[in-house]
Amino acid sequence: MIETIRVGVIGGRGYVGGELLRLLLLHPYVEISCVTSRKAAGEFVYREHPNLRKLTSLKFEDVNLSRIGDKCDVVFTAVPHGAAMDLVHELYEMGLKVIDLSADFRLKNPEAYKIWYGFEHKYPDLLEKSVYGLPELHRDEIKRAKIVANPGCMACPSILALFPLVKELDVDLFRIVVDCKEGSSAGGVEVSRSSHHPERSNVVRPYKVTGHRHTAEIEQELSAVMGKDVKISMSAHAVDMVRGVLATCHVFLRENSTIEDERVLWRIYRKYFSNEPFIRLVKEKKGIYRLPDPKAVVGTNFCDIGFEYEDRTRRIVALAAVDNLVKGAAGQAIQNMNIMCGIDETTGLMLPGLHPI
Amino acid sequence: MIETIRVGVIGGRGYVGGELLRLLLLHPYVEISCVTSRKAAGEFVYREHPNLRKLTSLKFEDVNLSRIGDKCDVVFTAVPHGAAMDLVHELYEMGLKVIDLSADFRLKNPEAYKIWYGFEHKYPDLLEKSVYGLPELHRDEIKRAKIVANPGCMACPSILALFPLVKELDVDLFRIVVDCKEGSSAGGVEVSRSSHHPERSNVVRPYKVTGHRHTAEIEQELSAVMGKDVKISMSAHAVDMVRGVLATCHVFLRENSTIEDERVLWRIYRKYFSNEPFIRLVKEKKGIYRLPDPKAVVGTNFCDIGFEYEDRTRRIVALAAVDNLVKGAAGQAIQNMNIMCGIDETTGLMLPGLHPI
Amino acid sequence: MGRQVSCPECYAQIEVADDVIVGEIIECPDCGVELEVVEVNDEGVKVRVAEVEEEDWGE
Repeated sequence: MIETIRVGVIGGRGYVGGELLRLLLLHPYVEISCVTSRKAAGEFVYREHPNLRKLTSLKFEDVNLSRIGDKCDVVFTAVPHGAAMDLVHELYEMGLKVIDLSADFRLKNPEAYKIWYGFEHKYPDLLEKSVYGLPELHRDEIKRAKIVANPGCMACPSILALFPLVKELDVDLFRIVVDCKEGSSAGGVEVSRSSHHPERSNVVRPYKVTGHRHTAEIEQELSAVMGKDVKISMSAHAVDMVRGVLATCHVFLRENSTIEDERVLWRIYRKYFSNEPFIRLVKEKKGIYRLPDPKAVVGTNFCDIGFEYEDRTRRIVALAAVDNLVKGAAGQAIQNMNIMCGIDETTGLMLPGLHPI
Repeated sequence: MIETIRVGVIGGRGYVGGELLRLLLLHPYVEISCVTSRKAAGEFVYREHPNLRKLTSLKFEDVNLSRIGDKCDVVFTAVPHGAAMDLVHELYEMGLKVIDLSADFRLKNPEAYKIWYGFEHKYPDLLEKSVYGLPELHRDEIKRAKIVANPGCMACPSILALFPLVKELDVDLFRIVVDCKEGSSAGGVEVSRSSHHPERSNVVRPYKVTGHRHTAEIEQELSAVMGKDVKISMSAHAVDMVRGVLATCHVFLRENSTIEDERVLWRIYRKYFSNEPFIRLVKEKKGIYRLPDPKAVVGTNFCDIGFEYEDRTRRIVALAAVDNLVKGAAGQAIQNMNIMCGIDETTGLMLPGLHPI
Repeated sequence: MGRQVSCPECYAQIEVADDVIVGEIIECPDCGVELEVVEVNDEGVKVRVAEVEEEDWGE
């Protein structure tokens, strides 16, 4: 008999918070003990998340750590970067399992927070204790972890598309281009002129073409996999889509190295992903979904990965698509929770998306 | 007094044909003598192009070269690749000025047609006579040209974003990545499962990530500008937009070369584009349109160009946005016609787009 | 003919009205940066980039 896991969600009003609630309601062994929101305290959750009407009578509460301490075993923190730091520290001190969806515990090197996030990390010692929450790379560590730092929504697909290549092939580690296209839900629930529908529809808007923060964690994870330095050249664009990320990775073979053809790439990706429950290799000869497309993963915890090789330019194009709110955030967090609590990793997450959408 | 230019449009049913008609109706010195369509012969043009209702009573005709010979000075050929070849050859023999919107006369090297388009070119001698129809690079040759080959809709923004950089800076000519995002109108008027609305909306669909045909003309034009070989690593994606292309170009400085900061790039782009009527440099510190976005150029002949420099990766990101049907096709063709007929290049083309759209 | 000043951000040559005064804010037409006039004398006009709070505009 599997014991019920008592779960708390801090920051339930945002899109990630809402997605956590949706998935946790589907989870057979979870009881949502509390969900907090400063702005919406006292409201039914379905006021903010209409998809949950009639599925829950939960209400938002104010953050009260002692109450959370008594009622919860696991806590998800879905609050902005910087705000999560103290919260996670306190929950950790109270002996709770914490899954943080902000960036505050993703980077091992405290210096990196000054460079990429512009703040001094207050708990550098906790950075060693926290585990980067990508099960495909850190499953064993996550089992024993007290703090799991959930990956960024663009970092997750980029790392998954790239790490088999950099590990198995001799590629130019300073010429890796990651060109991302992302939906509007990644911008969060806060309103701005750029999220105003007449201005946000039909765009292909390059909003962060250099210095994107997720670069830091992609470089961290890939260097760890290879034990060598790597430089990621990342650019992000907003496109007309609500959910979804497509990372198009351009990787160049070094002068002397070569691959006969794409079967080599099949073998490499199978080696790492054939028994990964949430990775699907998508490289089709027929049909209209021949390579990964976020449309095919929206609402699911899948990461679709595809690839092509162009001998003329000695370039491998690796593509990865996720739903930024599911495998890019809430689904991944619950996958980590399952691992931390010793239950089957896929519990409550093996969901089909909608087609068409 | 400027003489009226008698114009013929062959292939008026498609989206490019329709856009030619829209713009030619706005042109003060043009008389549309005839517009042909095999499938829609006898119909009013507004049956296929509803935006032209009440603006013209023109009807589609069958292709009759002798009639076209008598009635036209300039002919636009907007028919698929391969079909244009004989047509352009005959119109040329009849002494007419021809602007071909297909790819059949873009490449100088006949061999390239076997590699990229899979057919043997029947008139290799004409390839020397035809001029690549990019005014910003070939204005003088276009003046004297009899055949102008209009650039591809993704090649145009890519070449314009890249040629100042490769000419002025020491960049790695074999690691240039061009990652394009394009609207559905580029797929043309023919219907397919992939253009079916429930399947085509909300996509970020990588449809040609290696071996894209426009690579050939981008490499041709950039090598001509530098007198050196260059290899372009191009990938194309379909996104949820009807009109528009964004080309995101990633260019790496070679080891020893450097630029202090982005002001160098301002100077380079101004050097080539400050007196170009249809190029706008877009690199803003404020507002929500800080870098090129097709949304800001839809319906116009503008190519918006922007750039950023990331010292950490020694990478220049150059971005260019066009409307694939205007500066990417019909507007460019009319700009070429103006030059060929010795009238002000901007005549009938200095149009504002719609905002919001 | 007004005087010109070079934008420190992008080297654009900006037309400045004859009656420009110290403290005035002028916007560079090319890159949109806001410039504060800090000195006006017969040799020319000096400007520096005015502080502007970085508007979060993207995802």
